Amino acid sequence: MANIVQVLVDAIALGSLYALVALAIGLVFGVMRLVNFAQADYITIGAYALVVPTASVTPPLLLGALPSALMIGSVLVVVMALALLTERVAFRPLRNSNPSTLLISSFAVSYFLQNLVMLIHTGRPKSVGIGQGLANAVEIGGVRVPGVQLLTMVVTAGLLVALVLFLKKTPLGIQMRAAAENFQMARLLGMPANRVIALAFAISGLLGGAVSLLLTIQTGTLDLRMGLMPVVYAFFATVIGGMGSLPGAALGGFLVGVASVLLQTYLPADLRPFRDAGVFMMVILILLVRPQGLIVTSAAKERV
Amino acid sequence: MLEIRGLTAGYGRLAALKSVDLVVHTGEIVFVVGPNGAGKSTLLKTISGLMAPTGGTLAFNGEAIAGQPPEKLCRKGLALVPEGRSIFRTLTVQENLLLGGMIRKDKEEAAADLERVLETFPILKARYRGVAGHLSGGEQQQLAIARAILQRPSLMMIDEPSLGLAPLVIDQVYESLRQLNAGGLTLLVVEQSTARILDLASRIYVLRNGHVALEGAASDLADGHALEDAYFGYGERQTTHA
Amino acid sequence: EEPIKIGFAIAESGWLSNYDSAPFKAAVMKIEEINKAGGLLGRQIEYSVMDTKTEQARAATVGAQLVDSGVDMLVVSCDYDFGAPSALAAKQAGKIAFSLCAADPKMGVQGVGPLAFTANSAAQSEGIAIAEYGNKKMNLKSVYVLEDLTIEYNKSACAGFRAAWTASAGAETILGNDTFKNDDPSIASQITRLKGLATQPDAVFVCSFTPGGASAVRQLRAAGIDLPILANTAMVDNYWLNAVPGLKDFYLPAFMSLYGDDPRPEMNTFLESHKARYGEPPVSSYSVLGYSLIEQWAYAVEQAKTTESEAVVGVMNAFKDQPFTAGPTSFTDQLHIQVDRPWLIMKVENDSFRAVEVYRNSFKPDMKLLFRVGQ
Amino acid sequence: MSRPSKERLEARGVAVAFGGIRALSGVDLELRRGEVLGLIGPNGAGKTTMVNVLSGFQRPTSGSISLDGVDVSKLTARKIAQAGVGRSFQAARLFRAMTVEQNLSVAAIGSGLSLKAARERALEILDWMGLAKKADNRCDSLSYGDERRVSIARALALQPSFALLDEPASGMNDAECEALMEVIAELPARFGCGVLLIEHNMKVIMGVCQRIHVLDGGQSLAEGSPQDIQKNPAVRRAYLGEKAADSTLAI
Amino acid sequence: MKSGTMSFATIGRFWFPVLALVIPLAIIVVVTGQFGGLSIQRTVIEMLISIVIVVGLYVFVGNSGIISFGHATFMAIAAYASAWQTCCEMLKPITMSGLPPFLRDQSIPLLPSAVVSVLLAGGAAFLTGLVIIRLTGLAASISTLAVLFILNVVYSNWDSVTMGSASIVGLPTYVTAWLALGCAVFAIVVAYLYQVSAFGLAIRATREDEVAAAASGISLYWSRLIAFTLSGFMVGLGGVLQAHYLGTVSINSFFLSFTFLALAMLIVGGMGSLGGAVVGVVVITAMVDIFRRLEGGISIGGEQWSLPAGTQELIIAAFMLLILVFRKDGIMAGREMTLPGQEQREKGLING
Ligand SMILES: Nc1ncnc2c1ncn2[C@@H]1O[C@H](COP(=O)(O)OP(=O)(O)OP(=O)(O)O)[C@@H](O)[C@H]1O
Ligand SMILES: Nc1ncnc2c1ncn2[C@@H]1O[C@H](COP(=O)(O)OP(=O)(O)OP(=O)(O)O)[C@@H](O)[C@H]1O
Ligand SMILES: [Mg+2]
Ligand SMILES: [Mg+2]
Repeated sequence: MANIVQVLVDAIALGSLYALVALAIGLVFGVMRLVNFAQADYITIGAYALVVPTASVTPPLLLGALPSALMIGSVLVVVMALALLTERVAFRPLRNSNPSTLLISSFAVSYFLQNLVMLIHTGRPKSVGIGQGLANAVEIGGVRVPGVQLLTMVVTAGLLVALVLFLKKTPLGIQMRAAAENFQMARLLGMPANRVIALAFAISGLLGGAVSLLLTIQTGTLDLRMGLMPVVYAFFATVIGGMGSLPGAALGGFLVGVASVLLQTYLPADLRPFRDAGVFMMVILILLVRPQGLIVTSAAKERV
Repeated sequence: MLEIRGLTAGYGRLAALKSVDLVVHTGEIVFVVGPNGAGKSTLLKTISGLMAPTGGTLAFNGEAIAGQPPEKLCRKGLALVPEGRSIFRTLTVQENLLLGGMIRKDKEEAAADLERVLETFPILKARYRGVAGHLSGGEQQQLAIARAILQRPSLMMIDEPSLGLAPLVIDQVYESLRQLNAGGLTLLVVEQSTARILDLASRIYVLRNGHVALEGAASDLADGHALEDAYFGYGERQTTHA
Repeated sequence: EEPIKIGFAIAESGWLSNYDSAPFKAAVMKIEEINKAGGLLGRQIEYSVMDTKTEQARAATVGAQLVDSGVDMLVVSCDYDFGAPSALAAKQAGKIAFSLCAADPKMGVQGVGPLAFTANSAAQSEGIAIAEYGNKKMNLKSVYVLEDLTIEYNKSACAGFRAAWTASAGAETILGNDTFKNDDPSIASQITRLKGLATQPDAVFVCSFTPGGASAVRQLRAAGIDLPILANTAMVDNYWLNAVPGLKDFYLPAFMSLYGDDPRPEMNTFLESHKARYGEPPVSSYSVLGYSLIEQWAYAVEQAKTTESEAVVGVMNAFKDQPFTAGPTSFTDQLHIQVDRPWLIMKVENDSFRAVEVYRNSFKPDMKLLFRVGQ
Repeated sequence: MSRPSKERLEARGVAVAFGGIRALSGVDLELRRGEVLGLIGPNGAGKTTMVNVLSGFQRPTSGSISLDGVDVSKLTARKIAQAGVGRSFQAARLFRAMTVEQNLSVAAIGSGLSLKAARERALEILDWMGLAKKADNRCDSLSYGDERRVSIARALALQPSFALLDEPASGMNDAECEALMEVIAELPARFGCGVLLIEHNMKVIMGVCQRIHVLDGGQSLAEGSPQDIQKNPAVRRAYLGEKAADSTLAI
Repeated sequence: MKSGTMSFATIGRFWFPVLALVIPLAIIVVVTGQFGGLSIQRTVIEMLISIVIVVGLYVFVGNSGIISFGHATFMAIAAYASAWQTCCEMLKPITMSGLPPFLRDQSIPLLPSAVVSVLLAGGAAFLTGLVIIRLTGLAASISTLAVLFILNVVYSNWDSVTMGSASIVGLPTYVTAWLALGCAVFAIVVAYLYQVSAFGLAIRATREDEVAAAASGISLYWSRLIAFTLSGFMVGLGGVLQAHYLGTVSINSFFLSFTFLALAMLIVGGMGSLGGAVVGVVVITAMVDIFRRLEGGISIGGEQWSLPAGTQELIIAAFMLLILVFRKDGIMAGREMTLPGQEQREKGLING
């Protein structure tokens, strides 16, 4: 039945968007024990960089006016720079603090950035028409897949593989995990540990920029809180997937996305408003059954 | 090789090192002993750049190194095995060892060193792909030492190498340190107990309360009395060293 | 003589400031016009503004502070949730509270008290107007309803739509209902359900607001759904049309047109005065509600010959299609919101909203519908 | 101070495997009240794993643990602690932001005392161990040696029938080791408990243990009196090395 | 140390950490009541209510070391329960038609309704805790966040009972500065007695080291469940106060931004101590108030001068970051208020 296939495609498409965000959250968590809520604002600011910063509700395009390759590149660079800046200013001085302090500092960063955008752009949603062509659906064997969603799936899969290989196989990746775990020891072994950790933020910025573009192409709108829900979902995703495991984060992202679409599709109409409650109950259930998450790396198990 | 003059360092208001003078000549094995809280670990941390000294001078191969970051000093040939198994617990044994040789340019020699180290510490070979955090206490200690060896430094500093090691392994570790020393490695080692070190040491420093309470050639201290007195703080600072 | 004082407890920062600022500017414009024309009851009007920061606790505090400072009437935020705390403060001091554009009937006798009013029409009325217009004037025979559950306003608009559509075309011609949340990044599964219907509807009614509403429209069109889309008033004004370049067949009820083609001359006069006063047209067509708010209250004060609340409310409750700039206005002692003020139906063409015609709904919501009892 | 009542802590045929690694395979061990039993063996022999099994932190893959003949293999670590098995850790694992006295009080509360009684017991033990002066110090300001002593004291505050001590003397100098030996030697008499002592420092082991159990590669290699063990050629080969064996023989 | 022989000084020393918090609060209430304007008096009430909430949050978060995002849930439960019992007799039958008749058609007196609401919050916390407190660390935190979202989804769509995402308006507003002060003092005393009790000691041990706590015979589960329930009661009280101070209840005011603000207050003050919780509330409230006034405009030497709207939030965020960067453990850094001279001994919490 084409319909079931269609539902699955919808589910996987949403799942891969969440998975992409979860990769960024999971990566930074792995490196700093930081659950970075400001990732939401990386996404938002990346999208707002497409238009001229002004209070006007119909701002002219800024980066969005560039040819597409250049536009993509410059949005990624902007978000990477932002991620690096926040790392330098807010997170580096707090290295080795406990996770709750780090978490709250990321709230503070997020609150700051969100209000900064509000001050510059006002809180009124804006719109951008980039990538209209990509937004259109393509029919593959009777199944409709919007171009952006196809792109999201491809980008997510590609980045997941690349990141896992990078962390497991390349010396730089191993250094990153080492610096993440024991910063002083890493320095004693000659690593430029600060730069190595900053690199993880740069990558999270890159992922954030990618999400900015994909989301903007999909929705055509800019909003202060556009990054929030994807990041909240990603936050859940990384935990149910297994903190510290990138494939776990991606898996978690898929799960919450798929659950959300399936509930939306198959719940009776009067229960549909409670869709999200279902997703969150699933999160709690998974954690009760597997408190460490679905994919537990052997490294995550502490021995007594 | 290493020359320390009037070194002071501390934690906040607490002065852990109060004017320490210490010299390590190329090719020596120098031991630092002393009771708990004497400042031994602080001394090594300060030399390696983990802590900034508050006063005094530090020279390594004639160059002033006070205030330089550890990653830079490492590249100059200084290695430290810190107190208490500073291994990367979430990484595998293999990855830990790889990080030891990371900054080396001579990749072939590094590979040969790896072979040799794995022979010295067979347990590491057995656990090669296992997570380092799951090793037993003594195994972790062996890993930390092995990793430092792979750094191929010119001066290796070890904080309590025998911690948690089985007696037989202590013998092995000291034996391999002796061999490395014979191969040109200079060593600065902190130990708790004086029992095993006399036949290995070129010179010994006794640190107490952040001061050097005694320094001397191992041969001069062999009878043990002066050493014990200095250790437990009977009598004044003395130098048996001519 | 002592000036008359009006207090504004509105959001100058936070997300609600987007909704409050345009009607506020227009209200100020009206105050200035009155003052220039000699004032109200021969007295000048003074006004003071305090920022609620889009926080309920702040709204209560600044409401109390303004009332304390002796205002004769309190203008409150464009939203029941954030306006009510200030309105309650006014109620305690026996002052009239008038919301700039709350679309919830609770901003009135039942929800706050007999001294609370709003300048807007009930959200239900938007849904009713576009439902009737779609069925009767556009000849649409069936619809599909896509409801944004994020805020109550949309639920009310959808409730109005369903009630009016059922009344005029029968319940069975609503081919389906689905829901989404404003911040859902994708409505793919809703689209799949719509496309999977045995018979496609003649139109889709989307009750939502930007940005989620714009995003939904973009995704509908991108999925190749070219059906006419009906929407509620919150989707008015051109600013979001970039999100769906080349949008066609999109209809909604509006207060007025900002683009000079409003069939009602008083609207164009308002537009011109706004341009003259501020150097630009209003950012939002909600603006006219703020203008009209002052107009309505001032008229009632003139009639009552006092700013004394009881007397003024007495006059206002007797309004029956009283002609004001925003349109004929009626209040009763039970209802302090408009339920059948005529709407300007607008449609999108060439990337801009265009006035189509003024339409007044015939279906009148009862109290049950207005308070969504048993829905 | 009420006296513990349990007589025997027994491990029967305990095996533990981590994936392919067999940390313990079929070890029998019996700890009796009133004795100090040494547990020695090369690094990675499975000593810490054995303590983890005995204290409920590690489920054995097979085999069982019993307290006075009652099987406790299925109990959680907390239940086993409350049943009278106290332990210290290879790393001290103190409650760092709390005072020394509070560290002990926690364990005393865990054994079922009221807050007031717990505090009294804590002070009593600290007094006995010569740590009374440090009672109100926060643990993150302690020296390494004091940390180790506090961690032993905390295990005792549980009023255990059996105290399992994992390398209590590591990082201590000779004089401190001797002081510690006195403390350990006195435990059975003073607290009426049995002590399982893991240590690589042979002076300490030989000085205080009545019996010694040797593990190697997860299996029991030997058990006997200190003298027997010291002379045992297999133990010398696997663990002591000639040097250590000889130097401790001299005592 | 029998109570009969407990000297005045000992009692004084035992209660000092509480008195050092409570007395300044009382002074603030008296002084602002006498000399302050309406707006400052209202700020003080808001601050005192925040103290009830943040101290309640502290009882779990501070003592267990587990961040909870879920406490706004229990506040919401209490606030709504109180609204159902006391609010708007006229509107209730229309807009909350789904309520059971005994609630729908009558109002319940204020005191019993408040008590019932608080009990309900505590009960809800207990039931939630039964399920999710099995989890530790981040998994527990995330589950509490999930609980927050679940309640938000349910309450914003359960239209016939909660009026959906709309506010319930018109609750009796009986919260005065003195009542708020009384509740804040009550919360502080309860939190203090709890933390110096055996339960408090046990849970703080689990915060420091779960493994060592288990080896000391401490149950992670029960000690945390007790703290979670107690703190559920306390934030429930905060929820009732908030509802009857504002006169309105709306589910969105018990959601993310509120949760972040409450946590930020706790962590800026220092989540390791009761003093930190209170000081955090006072400092953040004061900062917000000052910058809000600057935004509103002040006159300096006849010149009207003001910050652009929205800068207050930026400054507060920057200020929070600065505190975290320069004092990782918050302003109080895990210490309680101590008498001068007592400080150097690095005492822990219990002085009795
Ligand atoms: N991180 C720290 N913060 C504060 N004080 C410290 C810190 N580390 C060490 N100290 C103090 O500094 C002094 C010297 O400590 P150091 O660790 O150098 O001694 P040590 O000789 O290595 O002792 P040990 O034999 O126990 O390892 C001690 O008084 C110790 O308490
Ligand atoms: N969780 C685990 N996963 C994998 N291997 C483990 C784990 N725990 C222990 N091991 C292995 O089991 C063996 C026994 O470890 P154990 O810690 O019991 O040794 P030990 O006798 O205490 O050694 P030491 O004297 O060095 O402390 C070791 O080889 C260790 O690598
Ligand atoms: Mg040391
Ligand atoms: Mg061990």
